[in-house]
Amino acid sequence: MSDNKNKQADLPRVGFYICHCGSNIAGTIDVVEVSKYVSGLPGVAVSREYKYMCSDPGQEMIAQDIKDHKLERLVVAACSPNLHEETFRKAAAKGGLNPFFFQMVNIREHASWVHTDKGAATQKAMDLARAAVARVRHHQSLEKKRVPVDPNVLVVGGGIAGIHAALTLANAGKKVTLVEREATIGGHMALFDKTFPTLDCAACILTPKMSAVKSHPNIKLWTYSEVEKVEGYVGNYKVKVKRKPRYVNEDLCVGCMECIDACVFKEAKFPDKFNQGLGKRKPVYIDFPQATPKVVLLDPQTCIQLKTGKCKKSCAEVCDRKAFDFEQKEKFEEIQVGAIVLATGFKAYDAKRDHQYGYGRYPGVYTALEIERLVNASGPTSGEVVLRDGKKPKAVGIVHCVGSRDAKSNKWCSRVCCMYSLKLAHLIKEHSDAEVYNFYIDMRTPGKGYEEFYDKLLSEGVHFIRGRVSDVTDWAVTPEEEGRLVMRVEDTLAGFVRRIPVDMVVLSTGLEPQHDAQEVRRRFNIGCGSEGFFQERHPKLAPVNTFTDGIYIAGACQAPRDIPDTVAQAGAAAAEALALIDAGFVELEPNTSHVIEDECSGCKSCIPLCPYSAISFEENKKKAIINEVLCKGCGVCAAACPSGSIRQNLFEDDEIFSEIEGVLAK
Amino acid sequence: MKYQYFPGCSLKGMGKAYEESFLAVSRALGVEVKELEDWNCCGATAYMSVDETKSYALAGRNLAIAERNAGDVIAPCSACYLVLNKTMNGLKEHTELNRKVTGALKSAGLDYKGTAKVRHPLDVLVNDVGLEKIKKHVKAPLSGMKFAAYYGCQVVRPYATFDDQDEPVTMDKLIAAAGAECVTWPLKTRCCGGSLTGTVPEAGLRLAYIILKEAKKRGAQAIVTPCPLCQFNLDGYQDQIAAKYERIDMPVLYFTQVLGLAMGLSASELGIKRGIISAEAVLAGR
Amino acid sequence: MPLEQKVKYESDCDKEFATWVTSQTGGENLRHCIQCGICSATCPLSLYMDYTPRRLINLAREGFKKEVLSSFTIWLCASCYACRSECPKEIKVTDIMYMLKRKAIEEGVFPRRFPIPVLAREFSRMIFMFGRINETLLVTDLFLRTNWFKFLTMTGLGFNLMRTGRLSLMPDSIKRRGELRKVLDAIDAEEKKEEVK
Amino acid sequence: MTEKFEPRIVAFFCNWCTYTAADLAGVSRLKYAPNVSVIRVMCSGRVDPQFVLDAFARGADGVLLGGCHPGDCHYAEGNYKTLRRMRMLERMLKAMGIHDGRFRLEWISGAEGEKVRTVINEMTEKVRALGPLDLPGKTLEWDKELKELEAHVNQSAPKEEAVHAR
Repeated sequence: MSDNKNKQADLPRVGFYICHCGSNIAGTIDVVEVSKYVSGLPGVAVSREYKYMCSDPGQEMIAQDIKDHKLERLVVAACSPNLHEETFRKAAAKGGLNPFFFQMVNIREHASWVHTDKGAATQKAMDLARAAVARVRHHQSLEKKRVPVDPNVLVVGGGIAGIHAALTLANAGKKVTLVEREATIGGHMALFDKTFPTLDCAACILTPKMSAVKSHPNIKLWTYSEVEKVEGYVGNYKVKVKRKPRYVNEDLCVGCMECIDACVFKEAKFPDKFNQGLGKRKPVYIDFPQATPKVVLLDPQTCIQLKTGKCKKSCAEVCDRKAFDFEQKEKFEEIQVGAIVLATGFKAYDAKRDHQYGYGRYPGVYTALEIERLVNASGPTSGEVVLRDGKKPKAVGIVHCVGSRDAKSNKWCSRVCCMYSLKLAHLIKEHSDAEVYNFYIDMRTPGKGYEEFYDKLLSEGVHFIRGRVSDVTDWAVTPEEEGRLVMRVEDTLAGFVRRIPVDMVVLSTGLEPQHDAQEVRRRFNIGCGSEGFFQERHPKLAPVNTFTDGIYIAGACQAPRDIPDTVAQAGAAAAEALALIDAGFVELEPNTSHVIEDECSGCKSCIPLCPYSAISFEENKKKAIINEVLCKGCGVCAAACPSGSIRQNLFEDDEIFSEIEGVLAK
Repeated sequence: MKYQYFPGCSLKGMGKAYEESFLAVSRALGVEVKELEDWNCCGATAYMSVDETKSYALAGRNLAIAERNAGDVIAPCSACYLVLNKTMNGLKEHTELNRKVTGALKSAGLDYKGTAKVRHPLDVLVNDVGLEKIKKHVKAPLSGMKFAAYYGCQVVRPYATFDDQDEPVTMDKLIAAAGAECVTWPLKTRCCGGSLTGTVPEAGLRLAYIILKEAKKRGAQAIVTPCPLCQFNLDGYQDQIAAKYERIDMPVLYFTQVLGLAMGLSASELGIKRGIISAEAVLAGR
Repeated sequence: MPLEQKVKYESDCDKEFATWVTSQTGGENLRHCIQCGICSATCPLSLYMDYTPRRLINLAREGFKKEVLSSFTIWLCASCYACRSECPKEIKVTDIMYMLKRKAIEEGVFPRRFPIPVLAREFSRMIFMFGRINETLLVTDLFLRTNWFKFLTMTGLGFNLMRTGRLSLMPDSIKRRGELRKVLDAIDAEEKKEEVK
Repeated sequence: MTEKFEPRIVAFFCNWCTYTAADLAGVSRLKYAPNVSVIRVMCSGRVDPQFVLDAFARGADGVLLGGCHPGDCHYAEGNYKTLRRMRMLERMLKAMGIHDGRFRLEWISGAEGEKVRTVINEMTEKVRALGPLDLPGKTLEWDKELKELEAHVNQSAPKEEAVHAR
């Protein structure tokens, strides 16, 4: 005991604060007991518990105590440091303490919320608090580094999210590069005829925004391009972009499309990807009349000249702008940006995976995106709802939740299918006067005007049958079913199984992550949730941020969402990027490593370990040296240094050793 | 205050006590009521099941007759109140129906314009006469008595213009004015099964039993109602209910009887004796 | 209950049935139903029904006319209007029940010895004759037509009513019966005219 | 003495994946054994094998190390370095008589809150079954043996040599 007291005299004075978080912590952990226990630990000058530590009075109390009790270190036991570490660092600074003389103890996410045994949870909280008190003694006074932010922005993906984010940023005077993989921007929205629930024409609201992108002096539009590599850190990213060859000089082509007429193929005979394969195109093509940029391109798979080099090249001949360049190669360009907005969108579920619905087997079975093209006035049938054989369907069945809410494919609700199914039901009825059946599991219409839209559809006499269709077959039992597609379903509201013969089946396919979402997220060093969508920093409070600062996400790449939500999110992502840029600098966490020169033996074992090439060897001194601007603070070198001469700020060896000792002490 | 009075078949038959007490209370309060000349059955709920247009015409005849004279029409029977109002609403909303019905009425020399106003005595007593005036007439307050105010379905649903559909209060106020207390209960407007007891007794009796049992459980000495069908159903079948479930012995009074007693009118004037379950023992205790 | 046909074919449906319902007064909102079931929950009689009101609305909307018209449900409705006042889509369920009862009588598909349709018909017959209803006579008549045995169990009630002076065995009648009949006949004539059209 | 043995396990979780996953487990209110105390590091690559040894030496019955899945490291490849180091460490621990199940390396991504629960529960059960490790107790014994040996040597050896040895 006397030994303890002696020690206490030389130890820095620690203030300990434990938060009730209402009942979130105090409901499981006896905070009073923990506070009492910690007050008896060596060096602890103040120990308090409080209802909400993060509240203004809570922070004020800490700042005041620092002054009143001449505290030299601060420990707060509350929620995750990911949530409130910054808050309490500020409180420390307010009290006149270096903000890094602080350690946070996570007793909510890591204890009170995950344990039921109150005694054990309280004991664990004491262990963690003791460890923090032991660790914080070794903390050093540190300063955050300020790094300037490059004001240029990269937007990846030219769907409605990318378009909106790019325009918002450009309108704020920032230089934006918009990179799109396809030959035109517009994304999925460009495929739609109408948008729910207002039924305004998608092209009418989208194409003005597309041309605004093209003509905006602050936007550089790179279509048919992909991001290859991303290096650097927040405020200072170096991005390499691959620009695929169109075999047409983008600057020369004016989009007159005379080359398409002139192509040696007199008839369009290759499946038109943009029209979901329902229409045909030539080797020289443009996706749709309002494609942006309005520039044709050649398909190397079907163009005779590109395949064999033996074509009349009538396309090039007819071009008075001499825009054709059959020798064009892919090229790479590098740009510097401060922030990146990822808006890479989604992929529609592959309906072939659900064999029971016969997609690809029965010509009468369509995906929702195909129907979008079919009902579109500029689509392959000019808006007429006809089957592949040209006949008009008398009855149409729309199956909701294909590839959604299904443990065999995707567990999640794709969120937009109910609404777009309603929209398609309306359009099909309008264009064909067919009897329309909707097969749904739950009708989900949360959104402004959405429930009203559902009500409108109900009144239009569309059938709503609650039940998941078991199969679509051509097995006829009654004369009425002969030659048609029969859908079997339990009408769970009527209470019996029904067989419903139709001529057209529409599969409302769900939304999935893009096929290369995993590669993309690695390229940008962000995370994905288990379902494969990009992971936001916080589901509620940081929905467009990622765990990598300076990289923001918007739209359906983060989760399935509809146009209004996507646009709102794109605006939010743009605003976050603007906030970063307009601050002019970023403060970096001072968790970088440095070499204690005297102790370095010059073994060079650290140098190849650094993923950022931040460590170099000073030949004249025969010592390693770390460039702190390049260092990102992983600490790999510190762990590897045989002589222990590399120290990582905030994670020094003696800090961690004392934490281990503290957590295990009895 | 002058009103026309549409008694309906029930108030002339099994609901005699309602007519007696309603007229007696009106008289005592100085409310002049004149029985509608040559009224016919309103059609009630049953006619609607047979012929819709005709059921509108039946009620339409009564309304056309009423329109000839001044004064709102008081319809104390819930079914009549509902049907007459429903007719007026229906003829206003549906032009084709209106054409057919007014045409048919015209062929018999009846002119329907849709100007009549059909009201319930609860409405008239609370809103026209007023609680203050009624309190002044209370000479023998029913202090210490506890009633369950049971409105039934059709007074408040679906045309509740003068009271709330789920939690009506007008009758509670009148009972309070009479000096008695009302139990709080959630079954004020739950169906008593009246239209079914005669035809599907297993359903009808059960619904009536639910009402009676709950009223008793809540400490009510009697149920008070503004509906002749409810009164008959709850009062008349207690023997059958006793045979099937348990004996409740709960008198069922009209709210006009309760008011009348408080105003010092005689039991015979108010038809108190017409209850199958006698209320005398309960009332003697006051 | 007899074993129901398990699978229903679209040929079992009457495609026009829902349209017919919505064309009738009170049926306008049928299609707006979101099958929430509050009608069944609030209905004091739903537990006696073969189809709950919610299910009946769904069947009607999907065109299962036979099931709807031959159901007990429509005859068990006591017209308490609870469903109608609770319905979030303002569907006039009670009016739809009336409409379906009328249709069932018209098509002769109601349950034969079930007393309610009989009562309804006797009721209208009595009005046509006298212009007013005598409850005693109506009930007596009803039991004799459907289940005279049950009538005997009711004699106790009859005695009680007699004792309290609430029983009258004389039919009440309006004065101008001709006027009323004229009105009703005029409607018959009008409806015939429509049928011819 | 019949009291159930409660193992004490120290965990090192990388900030970006596993620590986040543990936060997610908390937010999702998943319930798991309270035997594991987490020490946060920026990258699993920061974990010096000495940390693990130190934890055992100070009385831990088990040590858990959590990092991002291979290929997902926030610092590009820190977890590969972890993997290499820990394979070596495992061999060393084995040689010291520290059983397989007492040290565990797991890749848990930020989205795998469920995995945090499973791993912690499994490991707690396994270590519980293995019983206390009590390396500090063993160390004391070894120290005692060493001292005895030393004393023995001191007694028998010439004095100046012993002084030199000290």
